[in-house]
Amino acid sequence: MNAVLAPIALLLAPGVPLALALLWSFPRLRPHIGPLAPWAAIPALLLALFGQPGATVELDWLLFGAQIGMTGTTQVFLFFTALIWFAAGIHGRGHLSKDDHCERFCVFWLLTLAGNIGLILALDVALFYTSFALMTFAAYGLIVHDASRAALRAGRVYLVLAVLGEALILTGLILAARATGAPLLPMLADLPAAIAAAPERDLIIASLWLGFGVKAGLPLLHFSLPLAYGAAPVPVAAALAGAMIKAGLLGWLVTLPLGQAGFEQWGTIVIATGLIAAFGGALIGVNQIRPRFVLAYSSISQMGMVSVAIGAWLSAPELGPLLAVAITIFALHHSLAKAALFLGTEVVRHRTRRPVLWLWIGLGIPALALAGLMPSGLLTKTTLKGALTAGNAMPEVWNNLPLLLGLAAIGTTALMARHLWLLRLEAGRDDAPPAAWHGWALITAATVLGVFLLPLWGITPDWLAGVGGIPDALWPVAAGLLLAVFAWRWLKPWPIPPADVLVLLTPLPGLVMRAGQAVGVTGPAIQHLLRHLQALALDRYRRADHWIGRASVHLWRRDAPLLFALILALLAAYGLSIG
Amino acid sequence: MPWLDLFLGFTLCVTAGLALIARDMFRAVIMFIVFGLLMAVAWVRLQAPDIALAEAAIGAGLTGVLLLDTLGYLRRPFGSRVDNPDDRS
Amino acid sequence: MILRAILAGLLSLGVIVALGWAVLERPAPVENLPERVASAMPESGVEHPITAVLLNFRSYDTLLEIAVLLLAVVVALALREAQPDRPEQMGLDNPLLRSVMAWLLPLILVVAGFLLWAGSYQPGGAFQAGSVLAAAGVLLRLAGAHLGWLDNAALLRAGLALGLLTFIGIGMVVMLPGVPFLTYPEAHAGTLILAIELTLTLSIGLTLLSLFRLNPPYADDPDDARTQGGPKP
Amino acid sequence: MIGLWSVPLLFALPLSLGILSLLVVPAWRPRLIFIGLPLLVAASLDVLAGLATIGPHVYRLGDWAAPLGINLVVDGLAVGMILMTTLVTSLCALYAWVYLRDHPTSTTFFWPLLWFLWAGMNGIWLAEEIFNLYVGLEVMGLAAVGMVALRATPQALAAAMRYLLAALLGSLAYLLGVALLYGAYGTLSMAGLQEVAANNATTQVALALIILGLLLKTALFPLHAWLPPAHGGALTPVSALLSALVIKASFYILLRFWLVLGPEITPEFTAQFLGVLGAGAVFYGGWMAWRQHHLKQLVAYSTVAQIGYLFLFFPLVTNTGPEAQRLAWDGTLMMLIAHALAKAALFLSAGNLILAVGSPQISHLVGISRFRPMSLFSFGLAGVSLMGLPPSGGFTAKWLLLHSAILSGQWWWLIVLFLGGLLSAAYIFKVFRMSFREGPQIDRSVTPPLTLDVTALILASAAILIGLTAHLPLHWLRLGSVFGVS
Amino acid sequence: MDWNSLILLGVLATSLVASGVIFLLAESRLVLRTVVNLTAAVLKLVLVGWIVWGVYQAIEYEFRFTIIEGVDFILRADALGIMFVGLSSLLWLFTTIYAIGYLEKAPNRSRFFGFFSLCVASTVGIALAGNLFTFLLFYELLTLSTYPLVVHRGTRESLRAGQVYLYYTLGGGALLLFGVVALHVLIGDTEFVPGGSLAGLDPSLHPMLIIIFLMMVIGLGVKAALFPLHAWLPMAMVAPAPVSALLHAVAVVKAGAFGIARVVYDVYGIEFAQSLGLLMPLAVVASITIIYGSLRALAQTDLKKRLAFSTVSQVSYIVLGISLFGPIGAVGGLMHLLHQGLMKITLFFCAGNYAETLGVHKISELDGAGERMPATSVAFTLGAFGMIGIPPMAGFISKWYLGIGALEAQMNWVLGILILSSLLNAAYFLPILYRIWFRKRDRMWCEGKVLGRFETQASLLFPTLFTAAVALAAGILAGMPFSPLYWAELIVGREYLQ
Amino acid sequence: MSGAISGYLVFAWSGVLLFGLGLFGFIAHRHLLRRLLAFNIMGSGAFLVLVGLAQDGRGVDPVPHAMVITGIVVAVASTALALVVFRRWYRASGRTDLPEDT
Repeated sequence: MNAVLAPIALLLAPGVPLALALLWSFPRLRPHIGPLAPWAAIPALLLALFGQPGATVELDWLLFGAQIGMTGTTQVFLFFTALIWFAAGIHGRGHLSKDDHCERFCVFWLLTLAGNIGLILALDVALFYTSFALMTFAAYGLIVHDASRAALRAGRVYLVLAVLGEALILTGLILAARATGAPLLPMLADLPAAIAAAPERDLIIASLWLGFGVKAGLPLLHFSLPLAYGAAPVPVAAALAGAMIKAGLLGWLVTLPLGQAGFEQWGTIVIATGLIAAFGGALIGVNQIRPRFVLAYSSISQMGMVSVAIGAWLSAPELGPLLAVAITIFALHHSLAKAALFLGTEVVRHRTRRPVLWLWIGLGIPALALAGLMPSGLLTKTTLKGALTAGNAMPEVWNNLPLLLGLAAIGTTALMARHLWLLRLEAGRDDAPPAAWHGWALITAATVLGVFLLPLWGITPDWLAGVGGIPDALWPVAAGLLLAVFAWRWLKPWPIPPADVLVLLTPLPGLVMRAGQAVGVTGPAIQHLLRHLQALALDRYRRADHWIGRASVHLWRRDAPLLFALILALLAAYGLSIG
Repeated sequence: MPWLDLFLGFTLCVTAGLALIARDMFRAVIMFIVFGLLMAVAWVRLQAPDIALAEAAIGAGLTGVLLLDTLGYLRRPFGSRVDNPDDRS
Repeated sequence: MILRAILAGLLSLGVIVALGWAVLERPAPVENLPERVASAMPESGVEHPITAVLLNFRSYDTLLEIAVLLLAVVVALALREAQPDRPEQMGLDNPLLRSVMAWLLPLILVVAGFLLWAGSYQPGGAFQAGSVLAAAGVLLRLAGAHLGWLDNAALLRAGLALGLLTFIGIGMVVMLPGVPFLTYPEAHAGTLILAIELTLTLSIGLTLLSLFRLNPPYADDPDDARTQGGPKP
Repeated sequence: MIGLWSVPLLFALPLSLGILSLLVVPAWRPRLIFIGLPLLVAASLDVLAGLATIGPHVYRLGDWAAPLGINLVVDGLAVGMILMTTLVTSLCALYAWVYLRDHPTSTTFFWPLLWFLWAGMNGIWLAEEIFNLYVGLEVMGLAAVGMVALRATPQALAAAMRYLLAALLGSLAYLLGVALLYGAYGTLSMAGLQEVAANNATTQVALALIILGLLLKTALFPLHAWLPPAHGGALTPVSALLSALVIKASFYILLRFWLVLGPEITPEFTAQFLGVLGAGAVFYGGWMAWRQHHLKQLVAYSTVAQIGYLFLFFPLVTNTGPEAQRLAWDGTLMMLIAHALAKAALFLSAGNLILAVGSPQISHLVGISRFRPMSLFSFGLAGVSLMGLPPSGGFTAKWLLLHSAILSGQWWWLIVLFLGGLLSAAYIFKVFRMSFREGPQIDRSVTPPLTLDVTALILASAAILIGLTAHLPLHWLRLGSVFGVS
Repeated sequence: MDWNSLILLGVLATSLVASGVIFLLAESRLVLRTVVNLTAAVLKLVLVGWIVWGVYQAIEYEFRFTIIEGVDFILRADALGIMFVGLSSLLWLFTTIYAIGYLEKAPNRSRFFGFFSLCVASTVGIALAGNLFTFLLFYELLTLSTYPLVVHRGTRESLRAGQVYLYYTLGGGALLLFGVVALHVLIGDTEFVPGGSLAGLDPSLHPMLIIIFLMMVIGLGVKAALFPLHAWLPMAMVAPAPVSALLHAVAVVKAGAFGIARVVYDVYGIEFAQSLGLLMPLAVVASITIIYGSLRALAQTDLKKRLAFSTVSQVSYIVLGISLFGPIGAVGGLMHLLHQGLMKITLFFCAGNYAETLGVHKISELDGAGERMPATSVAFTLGAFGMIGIPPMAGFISKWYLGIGALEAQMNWVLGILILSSLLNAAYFLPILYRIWFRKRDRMWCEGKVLGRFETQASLLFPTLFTAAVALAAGILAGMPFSPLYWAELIVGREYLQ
Repeated sequence: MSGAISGYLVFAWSGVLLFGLGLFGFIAHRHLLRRLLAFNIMGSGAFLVLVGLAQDGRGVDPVPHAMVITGIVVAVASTALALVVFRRWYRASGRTDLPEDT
């Protein structure tokens, strides 16, 4: 791609969906935009495939003066993001054209897409944050799309967390931006160094880590994910789990002071949380009773593993290049596989006359990939392991990280097994749009083949090591399968609700819920009670507000002149006494 | 002749006082006319015959007549009042 | 009432004390106005200093004073028109008084003329003469005499206005040579003042008489008030 | 010689017209204004021209010098008052010309009274002589009483009677003060007094009497009781004239006395006392105005309040610096003029509103803003000036007074100005509130003739404009006073 | 007197004359009134555009005449003033169009539009005032011209609101007056000079200056609805929607905030104010107001009331920005003057549209309004996002600058306030959006008016959409010349380089 | 001091007393006629003070004489006016005092 085309392509990638969204404002054009929506990701995809990293476009007029461009890493992100959106879009054409709220869905889809692509391409903080916010808030519209009670609840939780996350990110970004040389036009590239030098660096890191962690499923901030994945339409869930969760990761990658010395403690914290997520996600996930929840916890678990890599990067800056490659591959691998799995959950429900075997092979591929047995999975694991063990750079305590990751992989396998098992129960339940499987097929193929495109972006993984890693990869899978096979008969899932921590976070409703469950009262009664409590609190608040309002108005209405006169007298008397 | 003047001044004050405190309005007006005449005398004593003339004609005479006339008006049998009568006086 | 009297007493006592103090402490005056009057007398056109002061040196005050008198009449006229009376029915209608009046009237007129004429060199003048005239009018009225010409509103008002108009007119006319208002030329001062006095006497007399006449009569009955009331719109 | 004719015309012409209007038939009485007004306006302007060309000067009536004859003083203050009177009275006369058409013929006696009143006022503005001032006060006062009585309703008569008694008492007190001054100094001329007067008991007592008398005539709190019935109950143009101009005359005399005798003789105590009375007037008048139910009574009490501001002059000029004194002088005169214009406008527009709804009750003004926006607008403009809100004469005056108060370190007057403004706002907006209220709609509202609205509007606009161009009048007003040099 | 001074008068006169003409027009002259209104508004916009260009090229515009000795009436167009003028004249046009539609069948329109124009005239006067005296003049005029608008409906409630409004504003105005006079006593005519004119005064006067500052800021704070002085604003909500829009976005609260900017920058001078220690308390008060307003807004169930408390909160951003010692915070504050105006007027227009078209006043009645009125709801959404500070809306740009400015000024806690305020804003705006877009309509709307081909009358819809678009553009295109950001930087450049 | 001179002063003193008496009457009475009487007495007092004080020590002075004549005329005019108003008031209301005074 030459110098003329590159900027145009860069602009088109986020611009096309955005332009379509804007065109949607014209009621007459709306019917035509729905069918076009899935294809809106194509410019981005083409850019990811054929673009060269390094090209930048400066948009002085935008915000404080924005800049977009690509680096090697972001190009990979762009690739899988665009691909997933494209595939999900094709899969979800039904939602985009036939649904009750298809028009609304369409515009949210386009906006979320634009935001997602925008944040990947953004080189400056403002545009990055803008796109991030656009994606976050537009995605809400997608999550609550079917307006079911579950969707609305998921949406509410998602929104609360998203707002908190945005606030944290803004805090971090402002603080970080101020530390850079150009606080009003901060570039993402300048952030790490600036953060490292900033006096409030811990605050910045904490804000950013937690803020992006909301997206990336950080433990204790993760609970919007299962709810959202469970309630959103499938293509949306695929995009959420495949593409948008990686936005959080990308956020970490571009803002955290990776590669800067002196963040060992942070490394430890991040690794530790990562491990908690990896194991916790697996443990909770296998107890879920719906495939999508299982997948959601799997995502949390997987993101935990990436967190470990990030933590390692913080702990051992010199591992940076290797870890960067590993994380990129991991992201590519996980997103494609996860997207395929999500789309699969709907494909499998089709009452179809297609050969069942092929379907199950197709469904198994991404599961296997995640478990680490497909090329991408293998490569991911070996690269990561290689990076972590390279040159003994990691601190002593983390010597057993590969092993821990291996143990986590057991969990992954178990989760996949659980997923497939649960999927079996749902198979062939109802109708689905006939073309839905196109998208699924595309993404499944990409799961297998995507990893081989890596050289296109200048990443040349050690293929041989990947092959060599097969034995290492096998044992967790085997262990996991064994566990699954033996356990599923007598393992009765714990009743862990999908929004686990949320329930714990609000002790009173949680206790009520438990108590209710203990005595057999469930569902509506508890909901009712919760509503009542909420209403009571709100009422108290309103009443307090009312009294404050009345008091202040009363005070000032009755005695305003006297009060003002008093102020005046005091000020004047004092003034003249001193002057 | 300060004694004459003093006496005159004293009488002036007395008549004025009587005019003011007389219970009967008619008597008060009469006292006032007397006062006016005494004033005329006083003006003569002050070597101001012009004022004396004026006082006698206007101050005592005309004012007195006006007052008396009004007094008569107050005592007349009422033909009509424009507004509702109020018996206090 | 008692309280009011006490308050009034205290207040007047205070005023008396203050005044007494002021009278006691009064400084000796610096300015000697009588001397100035005396020295300006030859230019005044009259020989009696008070007349000179009233109608020449301080004639402006007198002018305004006549206006005050006239004002009282205007108000009386206005009120009479606003609260119309029936034509007057006043008078004691006493034959004795009438016959006395027949004697007295020429005498009064003579006295008035004398006072007026004397005013230029000895005590007397327009006011005194005017009030004597008015007294005559009052007596006539008390006697029940019907002065028909006084009922002629236009004539009456002309008479009322005459004095002040003449006064102002002369004051203005004398300005023609380019001197201030009311500057009588020395040569004609006496004549002018006499003219003014003459008209003033008439006007003052009429004014005072009008004040007397314009008061509501002793008795009127509502029917009359309604039928013969003043010119209502 | 400029002003040779115009100065005496200022009082002689109204007097002559007053007499003439007695002589003509009632229908013709109002029409004399079309002779009188142009001439008087011309005369006033000529006097102003005289002031501008030859500066402050003295007009010697009868060509007699001061202590013997009576002089008229043509300085900035006098000319300012004359112009103000000409403006206000002309407009009130135009207003009355239309307003009185629907009234009984007896009210045509308004015209002679008006001319006499005008003559009296012009006489006072020009007077340089303390006894002459007395006669002028009487002319003006009796004319004013007559005007109040003009309606001849029992209320009007009672108000007139009360007014008359107050005026007479005030005049007598003043006359006694004059007597004491003449007895002590042998001169009646202010210029002469200025030369010879000394600070002694006689002067003090005389001044006290004069001040008391004039306070009574100015209706300063607590001597104000006669004012609200008189001003509130009279015919509308009469109320306007009385509130705008007549009470100013006695204050003007006080001011003149202060100029002559004040700086050296007025003790600090008296000055502060007058200020406190002024403050009392501001509070009490404002409070009472706010409590009124009759529109014109409200406006009348507003006058009681506004008079109070004028008396802040005395504490602000006594024993304060020259700058503070100059500011106080400017502020007081501005207040005087602005109040005259605004109050006249306020009364006239209140009259229009009353005409429109046919009731003097404020509560009957509900929804009137829809029908009589222009009357209300004039009312509002005038109200702005009374409240001391910019841009208006009232504001400029307040500004200057504040300036002076701060400069002289007497911060307590700030509170007076502050609360006074708020109280004025309270009563002005009381009317507005009612007029904006959308109640049971009045189905008919009389439309007063346009002239009535226009005259009120002109006066109100003048009250606003004078604030915007204040430096010109203030410059003229300082001519010939002790502040003229600044 | 040259053209440059006459054009200032022209800007003022367009609305003053319009106001006068409208007052004189009979109630029934609908067409003529509309023509006068719109002509004046457009004409003013053209003149303002001309001046903006001139100010950009650093041409001096000044008009002055003497009122009383030592006190001049000065109109002057500087960058700060012209920014405010630009805002008010632009929004005037749209509010006028909106109001014409809004009050289509209402009574007393002559009065309404007359005072409306007068109100704008006073706002323009405030903006163009070249010294404190002139500022005060128009500041009080604004009080007077808005009162009839507040009580326009003539109900008990609105009259009461008007009363409270008056108590506050007149009291505050009086305090301001005293402050101004006191300053006059100290230094004479106080012209607005970049960098202030007080720094050179004798240090012994400094306590006095602090008192004067307090007086003026309390006086101005009433209109700017700073914390203890804000209660009138939510009450004034009873006024018709265009009035609320005007009060909240352009005229009254902005006049207060603008006044504070003038006092801090052009009378005291930011450095001098800082050295007197005045900025910190101001920032604290502003912060308290921000949080307090948001907390109160959270409890409101009435849409306009919630918006009103939101204004209380948002206007203090401006004050906060002013009180941050440093150019970036200043840019943020000044920029927010425009941003808040655009966003808040959009929100009020929307609230008016809902009320007028659907008869909806309570938030709980908004369920499903998005489907019925998508365009209005989009505008509302944009406005709400802007208020929260979600990029790329204008509010984000302000917030960013304020945040950086706070850090530059070593006041890191302000950042916390900003974030907290954003969260609270989200907490009270997002539920509304949720109801509008995602809840099912559960009641019949009383559709009051016969509508045209759009979801509501065109005259209600298009101003709304336009202001929303401008608010959006102000954020997205912040980097363009003549954007609010650009202009704020121009101002600060000129103020700080002194 | 000659007798004549002190005689002037005697009248001035009488004037003071008369003024005080009149003032008392003016305030204490409510009957309007009495108040008018009191007013006239006060006026006379004031005139006495004027002339008496002016002539004390200086001899006859025509200026105050003229003033007093003016004053008397003004007083009678005022009295007459007051009587006119009073009689109209009485006719209208039947009262001899003012309503607010009770």
